[in-house]
Amino acid sequence: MSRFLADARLVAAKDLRIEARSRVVLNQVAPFALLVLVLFGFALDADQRTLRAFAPGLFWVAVLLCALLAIQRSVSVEQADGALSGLRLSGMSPAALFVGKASAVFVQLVVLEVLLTAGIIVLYGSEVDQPLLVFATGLLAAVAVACTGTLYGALASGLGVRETLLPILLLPVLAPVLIGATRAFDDALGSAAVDGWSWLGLLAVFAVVATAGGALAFGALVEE
Amino acid sequence: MTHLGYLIAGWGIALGTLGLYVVSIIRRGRDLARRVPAERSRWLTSTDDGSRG
Amino acid sequence: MVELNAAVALLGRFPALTGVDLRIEAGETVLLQGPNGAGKTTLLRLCAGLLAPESGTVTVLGHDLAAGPERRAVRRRVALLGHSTGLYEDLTVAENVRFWARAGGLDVEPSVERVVGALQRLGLDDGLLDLPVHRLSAGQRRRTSLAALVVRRPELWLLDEPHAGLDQAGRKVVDELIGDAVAAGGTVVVSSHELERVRLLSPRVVTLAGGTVHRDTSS
Amino acid sequence: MTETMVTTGTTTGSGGSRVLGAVTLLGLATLLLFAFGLTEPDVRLHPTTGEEIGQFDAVRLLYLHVPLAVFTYVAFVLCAVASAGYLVRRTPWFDTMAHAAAEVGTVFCGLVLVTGSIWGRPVWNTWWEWGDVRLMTTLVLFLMFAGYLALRRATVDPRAAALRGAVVALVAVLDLPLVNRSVEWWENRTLHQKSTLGELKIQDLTLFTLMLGFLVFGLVLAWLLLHRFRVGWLEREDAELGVATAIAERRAAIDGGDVDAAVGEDA
Repeated sequence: MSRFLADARLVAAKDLRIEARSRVVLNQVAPFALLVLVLFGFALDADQRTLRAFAPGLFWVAVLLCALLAIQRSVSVEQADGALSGLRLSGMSPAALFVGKASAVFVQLVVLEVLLTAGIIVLYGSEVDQPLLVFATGLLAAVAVACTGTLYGALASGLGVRETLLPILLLPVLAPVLIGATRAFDDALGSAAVDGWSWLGLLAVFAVVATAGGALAFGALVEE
Repeated sequence: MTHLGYLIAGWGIALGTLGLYVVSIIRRGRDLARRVPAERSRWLTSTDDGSRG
Repeated sequence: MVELNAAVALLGRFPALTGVDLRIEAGETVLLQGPNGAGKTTLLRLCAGLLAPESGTVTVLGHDLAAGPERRAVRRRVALLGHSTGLYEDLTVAENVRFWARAGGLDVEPSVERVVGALQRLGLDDGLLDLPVHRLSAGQRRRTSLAALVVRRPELWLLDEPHAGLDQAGRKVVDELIGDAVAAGGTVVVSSHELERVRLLSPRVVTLAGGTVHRDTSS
Repeated sequence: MTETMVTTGTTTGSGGSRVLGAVTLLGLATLLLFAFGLTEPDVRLHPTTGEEIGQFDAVRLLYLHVPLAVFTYVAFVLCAVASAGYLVRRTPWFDTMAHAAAEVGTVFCGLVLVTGSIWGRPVWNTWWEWGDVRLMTTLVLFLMFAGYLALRRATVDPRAAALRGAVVALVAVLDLPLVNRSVEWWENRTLHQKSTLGELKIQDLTLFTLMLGFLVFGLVLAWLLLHRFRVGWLEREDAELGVATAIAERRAAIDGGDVDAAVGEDA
């Protein structure tokens, strides 16, 4: 077990260190996230009231788009120069590898979510009524997206059409996360009268299944 | 009969698509069956248990 | 140590190995040669447990590689130096060597001395330690990859053209490294196009062609 | 028996499958007769105003739509079961079955969406009803299996395709209850079934026609699965033969002189 955690930490720390050096997510994906918020503003041709009403949905669509880029980056780090062969050759437990990769994506997603939250507050004039609900939703959804994305990144890895295949594979699977997180934010930001906390249950189930199932399935995929 | 256009469109599209799909499957099967010797088509022999490979 | 019987391996649908029979004893050094596309790289990857044999049997270090868990077990015990260097561009030389040592099963973080020692073994001075890999030349990268393997002390070495891209001094370092590995009781399989150099290392030369063993001489 | 032997080796048909095909076609003709000729349109009187209400002749689309929808789910569950079987046993039979079920299921699923939309226009007065649980679930399912087929097509290595496909199919089916639940909570204004089938004046003949629809489309599914499975099996055999040929060709093409020249050795 300690071996497992040590391996997972090793991989996560490695990915985060690479990000700290290359700043791909920070310098490219984060500005893209803000750009998406601005584009929604243009497209809806809206005053702040409309934007505020739609803010939860726009927020989570922006998160999913950024997550796609972060996952592509996480896969391409391993594809460059045969590192994936190296990781397979290391004999490291695939589940530890999965947890490590997913954790690194998770950390990056949380940073992006913080940035986007600031974005909707400033640009759309949203107000956070329930900070705790926003916090819990953000964490659970990030776990769900990071785990599913890491698994699907591995599924599409090594294919010439990875960039185009990943969205069509991943986004439909994440539909419940989008709906659940949007509804929870509707409550937390006060844009619709729903019970946001009950949606957290759905997100939690998704996150648990994605973590356990991902760790199991990742093993089978890396073995191939 | 009311809604005749909808009825024709619905049944027509469904049966038409299925028909085309059936034709494509039969065609693919013919092409392949010509290339693969009959003794490797397992549904033609009753003794093969299909666990080959 | 390594035993292949009529081993066939596919890349996609292409039969890269068309039936290989080969037996390598523990402590032996074997040189692989053959024209481009003969299957040398695939043979090394197969022995490393990265590929499943399509048919035939492959036994490495007592593991029958037909089964997935066995392939995984064998991967920990071998070192494969491939064409691609397997280094992270944005990490430094020291970070790469440490990461691969830990990933390869070393329980503790290798000491700085051990990393420096491995790099010095390969003729890299410690001024390079904190340089990111993308600043290195091709030859320096290859030496770094080798250093990452050296730190792990594997039982079976599979070296795919280790001399390629190195200067004369570098090639000599590789030869010495192979000598050391053999002296330490390791088994080494090296593929190379450098016939003269290869002959000096071991009497056993296996020539591959068309995905099979064309000639196996121990002269 | 002798008849089938004459034609073997040239089609995916067999004696049994031809009988199945003939029965299916006969059933389809009977279904059309009942759906369009013998059953009545759905007309009821409004309890208070006495107006004529109901689906009128649009109800005849349900004899097609409902069985297709049910067998879409049957096909996808079959695909998931076969995929799980593949992950456990790793035999080509399971993989071929999973691939066949996914492809047939995706065709069915697409038709469910199209026929549903065509039926919804006159009855619900909209092509697309966002709040409907089954509609949305079916759409997400369709997209997931479209991705499954795209992934399989993009993967060259058959073993990798089988493994990755199996994972995607299992994830899709496991995800389904979550999709369903989330859409259901999302908008609690489902129009489906209770407001349609439940209200229908289910006469004996209507019910019989619907059951006939289930039987006929069950046969259609069986025929398609059978033949698509055989196509998949032949594809695999063909690929194996191709590999065997390629191995023989490679080995035959080895030229000692060329090899020596390439490695720089004197013969």
